[in-house]
Amino acid sequence: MTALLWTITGALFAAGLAMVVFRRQMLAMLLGVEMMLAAVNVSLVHHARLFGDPGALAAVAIVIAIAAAEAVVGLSLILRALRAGRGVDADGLTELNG
Amino acid sequence: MSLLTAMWTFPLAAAAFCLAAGRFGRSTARAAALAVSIVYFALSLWLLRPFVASAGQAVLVVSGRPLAFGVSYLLSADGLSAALIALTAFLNLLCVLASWKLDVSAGYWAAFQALAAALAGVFLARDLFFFYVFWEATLIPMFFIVGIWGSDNRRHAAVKFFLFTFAGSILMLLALIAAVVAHHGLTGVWTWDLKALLGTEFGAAAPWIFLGLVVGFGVKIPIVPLHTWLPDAHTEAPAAGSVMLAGVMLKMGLYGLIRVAFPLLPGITVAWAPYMALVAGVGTVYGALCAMAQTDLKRLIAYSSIAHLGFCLLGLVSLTAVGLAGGSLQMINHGITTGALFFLVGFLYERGHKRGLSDFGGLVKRAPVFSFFFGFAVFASIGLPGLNGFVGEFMCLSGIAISQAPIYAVVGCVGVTLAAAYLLPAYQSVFWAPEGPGSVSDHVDDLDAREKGILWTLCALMLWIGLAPHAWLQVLEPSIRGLVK
Amino acid sequence: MTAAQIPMTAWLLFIAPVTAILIGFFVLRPLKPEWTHWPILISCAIVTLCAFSLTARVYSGRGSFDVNFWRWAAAGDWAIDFGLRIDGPGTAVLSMVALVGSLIHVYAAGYMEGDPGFSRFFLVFHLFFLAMIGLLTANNYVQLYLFWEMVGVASYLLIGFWLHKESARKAALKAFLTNRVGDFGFLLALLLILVNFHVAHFHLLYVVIGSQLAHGQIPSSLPLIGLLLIWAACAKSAQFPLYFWLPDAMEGPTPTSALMHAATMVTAGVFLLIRSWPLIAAVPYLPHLIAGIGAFTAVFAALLAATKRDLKRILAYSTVSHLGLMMLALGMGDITLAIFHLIVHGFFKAALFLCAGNIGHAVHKPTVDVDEVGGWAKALPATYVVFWICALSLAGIWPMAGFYSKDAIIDFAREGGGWIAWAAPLISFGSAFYIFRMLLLTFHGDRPEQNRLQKHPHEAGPMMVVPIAFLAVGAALVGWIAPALSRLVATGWIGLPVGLAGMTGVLNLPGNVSLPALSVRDMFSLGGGMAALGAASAYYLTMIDAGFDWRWRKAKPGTDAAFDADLGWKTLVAAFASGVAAFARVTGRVFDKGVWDGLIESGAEAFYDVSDGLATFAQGRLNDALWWMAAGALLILGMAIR
Amino acid sequence: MNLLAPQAVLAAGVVGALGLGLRRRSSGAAARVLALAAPLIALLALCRLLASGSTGAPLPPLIHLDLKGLYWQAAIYLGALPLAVLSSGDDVETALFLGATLGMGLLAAAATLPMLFVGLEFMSLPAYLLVARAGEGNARGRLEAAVKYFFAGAFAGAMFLLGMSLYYAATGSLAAVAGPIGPEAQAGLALMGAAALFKAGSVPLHWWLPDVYEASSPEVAGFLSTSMKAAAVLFLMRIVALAPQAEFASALPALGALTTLVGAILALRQKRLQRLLAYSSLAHAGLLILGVGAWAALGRGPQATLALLFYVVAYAFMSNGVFLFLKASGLETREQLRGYAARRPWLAAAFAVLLLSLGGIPPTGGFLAKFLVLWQAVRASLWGPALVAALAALASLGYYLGLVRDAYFEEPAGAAPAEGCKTAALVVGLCALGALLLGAAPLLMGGLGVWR
Repeated sequence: MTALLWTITGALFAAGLAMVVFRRQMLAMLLGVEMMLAAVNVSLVHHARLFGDPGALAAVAIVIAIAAAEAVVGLSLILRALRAGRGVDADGLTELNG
Repeated sequence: MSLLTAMWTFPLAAAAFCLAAGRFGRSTARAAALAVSIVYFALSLWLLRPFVASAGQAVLVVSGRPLAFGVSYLLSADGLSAALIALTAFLNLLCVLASWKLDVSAGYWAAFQALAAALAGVFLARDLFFFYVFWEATLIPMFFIVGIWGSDNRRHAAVKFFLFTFAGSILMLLALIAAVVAHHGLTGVWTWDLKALLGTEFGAAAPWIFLGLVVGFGVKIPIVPLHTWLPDAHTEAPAAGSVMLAGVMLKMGLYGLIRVAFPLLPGITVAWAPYMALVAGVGTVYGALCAMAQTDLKRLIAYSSIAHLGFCLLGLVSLTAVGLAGGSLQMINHGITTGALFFLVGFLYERGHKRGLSDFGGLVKRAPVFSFFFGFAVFASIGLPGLNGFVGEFMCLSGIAISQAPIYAVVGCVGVTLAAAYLLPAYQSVFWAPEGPGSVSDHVDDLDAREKGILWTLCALMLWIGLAPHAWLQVLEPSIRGLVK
Repeated sequence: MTAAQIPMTAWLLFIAPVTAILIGFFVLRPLKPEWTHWPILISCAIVTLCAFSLTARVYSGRGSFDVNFWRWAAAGDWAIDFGLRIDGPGTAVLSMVALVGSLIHVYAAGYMEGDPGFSRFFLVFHLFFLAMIGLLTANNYVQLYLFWEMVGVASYLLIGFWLHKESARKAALKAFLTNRVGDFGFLLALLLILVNFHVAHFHLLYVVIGSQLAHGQIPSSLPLIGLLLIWAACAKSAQFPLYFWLPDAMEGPTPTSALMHAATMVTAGVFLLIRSWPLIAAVPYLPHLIAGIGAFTAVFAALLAATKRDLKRILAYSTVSHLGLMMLALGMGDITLAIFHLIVHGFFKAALFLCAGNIGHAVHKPTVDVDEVGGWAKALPATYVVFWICALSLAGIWPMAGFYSKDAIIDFAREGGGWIAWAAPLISFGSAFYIFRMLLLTFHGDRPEQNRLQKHPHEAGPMMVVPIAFLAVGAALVGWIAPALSRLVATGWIGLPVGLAGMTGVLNLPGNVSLPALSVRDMFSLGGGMAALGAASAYYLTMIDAGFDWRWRKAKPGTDAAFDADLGWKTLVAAFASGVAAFARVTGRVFDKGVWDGLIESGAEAFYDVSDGLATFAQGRLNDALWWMAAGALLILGMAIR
Repeated sequence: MNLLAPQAVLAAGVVGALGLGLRRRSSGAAARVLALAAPLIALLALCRLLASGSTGAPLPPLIHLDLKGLYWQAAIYLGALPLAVLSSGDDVETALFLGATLGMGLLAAAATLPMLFVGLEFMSLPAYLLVARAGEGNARGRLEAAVKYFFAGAFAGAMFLLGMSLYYAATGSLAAVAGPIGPEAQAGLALMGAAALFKAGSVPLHWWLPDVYEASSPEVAGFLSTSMKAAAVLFLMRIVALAPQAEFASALPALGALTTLVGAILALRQKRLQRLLAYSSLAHAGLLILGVGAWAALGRGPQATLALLFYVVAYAFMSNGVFLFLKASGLETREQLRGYAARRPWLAAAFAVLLLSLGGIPPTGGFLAKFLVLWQAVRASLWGPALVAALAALASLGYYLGLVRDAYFEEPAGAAPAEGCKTAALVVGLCALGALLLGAAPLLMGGLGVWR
């Protein structure tokens, strides 16, 4: 059971990671981030049950909340970028370099 | 506040005083600088007095307050320290006088006072942390002196000087830390007190510590092949800057060897002395050969410093009483002689705004007094017996001749022989030979009373040390007695 | 004997010149430069009187001493004390130096009159005088070295006195640097002496070495020390292979040539060897080496002197040749004879130089070629007479002084056997030849080939005639002091009261040094005969076959050039010097500035290049950044779970 | 006094600032007062706490305040003061600033991993927005920087969480454990450490750093490079301290040395001053990471802790000072800096002092900081990293001295730049003074009692 759940966690996390790293559409990247955060919750919940530890469940709740906050911040930044006419392509943001 | 503390705090306060005086105009700052350097010189003589009176036996100690990190504020003076501080204060005073006609801001005067403060700190500190702090602090004023008030290529030279010497001193810092850590490992006590660290068995780390120290000090001396910052810095610095640089700052390296490296690691010192003698011997010949190839008068004198400091090092690494005493005396001698030469080149540059050997000619007619002093200093620098240079060189060579590596005495003698081969042709070409095309000799007037005064004092010292070095040696010799193997 | 017992006359030897120089430099030079010579001439008189007084005391057997009075430098168990040594050899040479020197000072006052550098000349000239006195009274090697260098500097300044002339500047430099090369040997010898014997005092050294010899050991360092001292002497006394600076040194004013480069300074090398004699004599073959060098140089320089045309140059080569004779005498172990010739030579050579000066003065030229003069006997009668006396003396014709000293050496060499025995008559023949060639070409005859100066020569004033007359008297008569000199030299060496560190009392020189008494010689000898033959040859080739000198030069330009280059030796030396300079240029410019400093600076540049290289990674792409982060995290992960 | 008083003050400040936003019209004065007052009061409260010497867990098991946490807070609030002084008066920005500071305070006080995560995000999320919002001009650049910062930060957060879950799965604990731990837990520690290293700006997790520091307004860059960096270092130390033997800590010296070298080298060729200072900040981050490595290797002793603490305190002065110099002078490129000493000697002098301090030249605080860290590195026998750090210090002097050279040795070129902010100039002066005094202060104060 633990192995299966770790596989799910790993797969989800890896998929999120791949999205963040390889996609250039910023919304997709944001999605990837959220997936990574969510993936961790799978493992956390499982082990919280395994250890009978309510503290870890609280942690899960916190993670969910913070993931939401992160989404808000991310979306607002992406929106601003869009509004500023810079599109949603991450490769459009290369003014700062060197 | 004790005299020793005053020796470095006074010039520091003096620097601030000069800056403050600068608000009332440049000449006020200048007058302030003169006043404080006179007072400082008097102070330094006061410091020197007991050592002269008791033939160097006295030791003044400020037994310091322990501070954090095993560091304690610990100052002490012996004959060598006091003599070097007196040299610093003396050249500082002459530098102020020599720069009298420069139209410079208060910062210039303040920088020299600050430099004197840091140098005094180096010569007094007996706590390795403070030693290092003062050591590095000397770089800052000199960096500005070269960079702001130097000649055409000053910016590059200033940065090169700073980086090059910093590269050496950071290795020295690592070595010092290693020594302190090793001492802690053996005793469980953190201390930077040099005296407490003496006698520590460093074991396998010893060669590395010594190497770090020697490289750190060696860059400053400078030993060949770590010397290439020197020609640039000396050439580009303003006259007074070159004087302080050559006159005192180069001595820091040798002083560090005597004060820190040799006593801390006596075993390695003995084992490595022949190799250091090799380096020193090569330096005397190499510096001379390089000087022969120069066409810029100031650069030539800069290279001559490399050769002369090679003699000092030869004396020190002989680890004999005569060599160490001679090396110490030669430190003072070189300060006086090369100081005089740099002052003279500075006066020449002030007048003609050139330094090339071929830019002048026939000055002996236009400026006989100038020519006299230059010749005097040149002969002192060559090591003419009866003047100061010979005493030091001869004692250094005597020392190395009775050391483990007497062969380098032969190399040193070659260096002595070559000294004439670069200075005299240069002297002839500037002062004797007729003016060539494009000569600026027309702009060169003879020395005025102020400049004459500066050089009379220096030349009188050259003669004094040359004829009666014994009194000077008596002040210096007790300081190095403990190093004799 | 203590320092307090040193007689006032000995102190005055130093006090008088120092005072004169100080007054001259600080008072007269700024205020009244044309008076600079007055205090100096007074000082000369005082020094001469004191020198003679001291000599008389030493001769009487009471006045010699060797006392330390000044601790110069010390550290640990190393110490150098300065002192005074008044003994036979010292005072013998000192009297000559003082007398000849004073006369030349007087001469110079006339010769240099009106020169813009008059005051400078006299100050340096007298500084030399002071240094020479110091050299002769030094009681240890360090002190001797000090004054040895000081005479070198004075010589440098005076050779280059006419600074505007390039040849003068070059000659000055050449002289100084060559002597420096010699000093390399002196300095090393000094160090070796200190290392091996821990003393630099002559007398203590004699004692130390003497006691070692008494036990049948020769200290192993002694041969090397001796060789190095000989090397130093070769530079100062212009012996082969370091003689070449001396002929060029004639660029200086004539009084300089007379005093320093003929009569006194160049004899310092001989004097050094005299002082070191107990060291050198202890090593077999070293005396032979000295004799060999001396004999070779004497013949070689005599040959070259016969081919030169410049009057002062001829005399310079003649000086080299005669210094070779002194070395020869010394090498054969006869100190007294060497000193004797040194003194005699001082008189006649100084006079000859001053005669050359008078000839030049007559036409207002510093130097004159034999090409340019001829038949001037009438115009310069006094000079002519003096020249004759001195030429006879130089050639060694009875009853001139030169006969006694020179012939003694020649005879002594004959007795010694070997190739030196064959060289000796050649020297006699050669020196008579060149000096009479010079005399005859200058004062006699009228040759069509001569490129005569279109001027009317005139005799100089009394300031320049009286001194040379005195010198000529000396050149004629000092030969008769020989027996007295023998006693003087011996007196000073044996039974010497000393006051040195660790040693007081009366000491005798350790054995092994022979001081044979000089005897009055016969008037007929091989040397005299050869000299007469040389003079006759010179007469034939200048007076009977008058154009010979010019003809062979034209006919054999190659040979002429070879002689001009001293048979190739000068070329070799020049090549060596330019080789050193080229090496220095390569070291200083190409290697130090270009290669080594360039390497270091390019090390700093390398940081900037790396900076550019790294910057190309930072393109600002977000996905790249995230990729690197993922990779970095993996890297750290990998490090943690190795 | 309650151990959480500083955090409480800051929280009140956040609420107050948000409340100000409810008003129709805002003059900005109230926000300014709030921005200044909250950190200042927090700092004063902290000082009282430190003076009383009390430590403990006011909110177990989530919050535990040890001396380290308290002292670090001091460094953090100190680093935040310049931004507080220079607050724009915008209530949202004020709230963001105070929120970020509160997040750091929480991070310093966290005793469990979820709490640590809360602190981390609480300081990060406002910071993203602060970068995007605060300051004038170059809105495009700031936005770009904020987006990059956000994605990188979110990514790091995810890594932290993955590590946390791994650690939790292996040990069953969300806080420090006493016994030895297995490889899974080590992997978890490594991932959490990577997140902390990201915050601190270690190579190769540093890519966001130069962009963010360059584009944000100078005072925000100063805040990020000081307070945020101090918090990140503490964060890293907390993670190392989770287990008796954290394997990944052995990589820290190498990473730190690499970071300081890369930062120093990259700064050499920068033409824009703020980007140059950004890379310089990277170089200093490297030394801090090296210091943490030494701290870990030395068994987390108090002396190494002191070295790190002193470093972050000294750096709070130096880095804020140089960034604010840009605001005070209005300079943007090195070209404009030429001959600046002649234009405003006092400001240039302060700048020079700060640069020399950053370069580690005695007698400045920067020297003492570098010295102490190097000392610890040598003590831990980290010779390789120490030598690399020395090399990097040499390279970094290349541009610190280069800046001094530009300001002092070159002739002024072109028109004088626009007059900058006066308040900022004052702060720069105070920072320079602080950097200078810190050269001696720890010695005179007996090493804060930790290390006599």
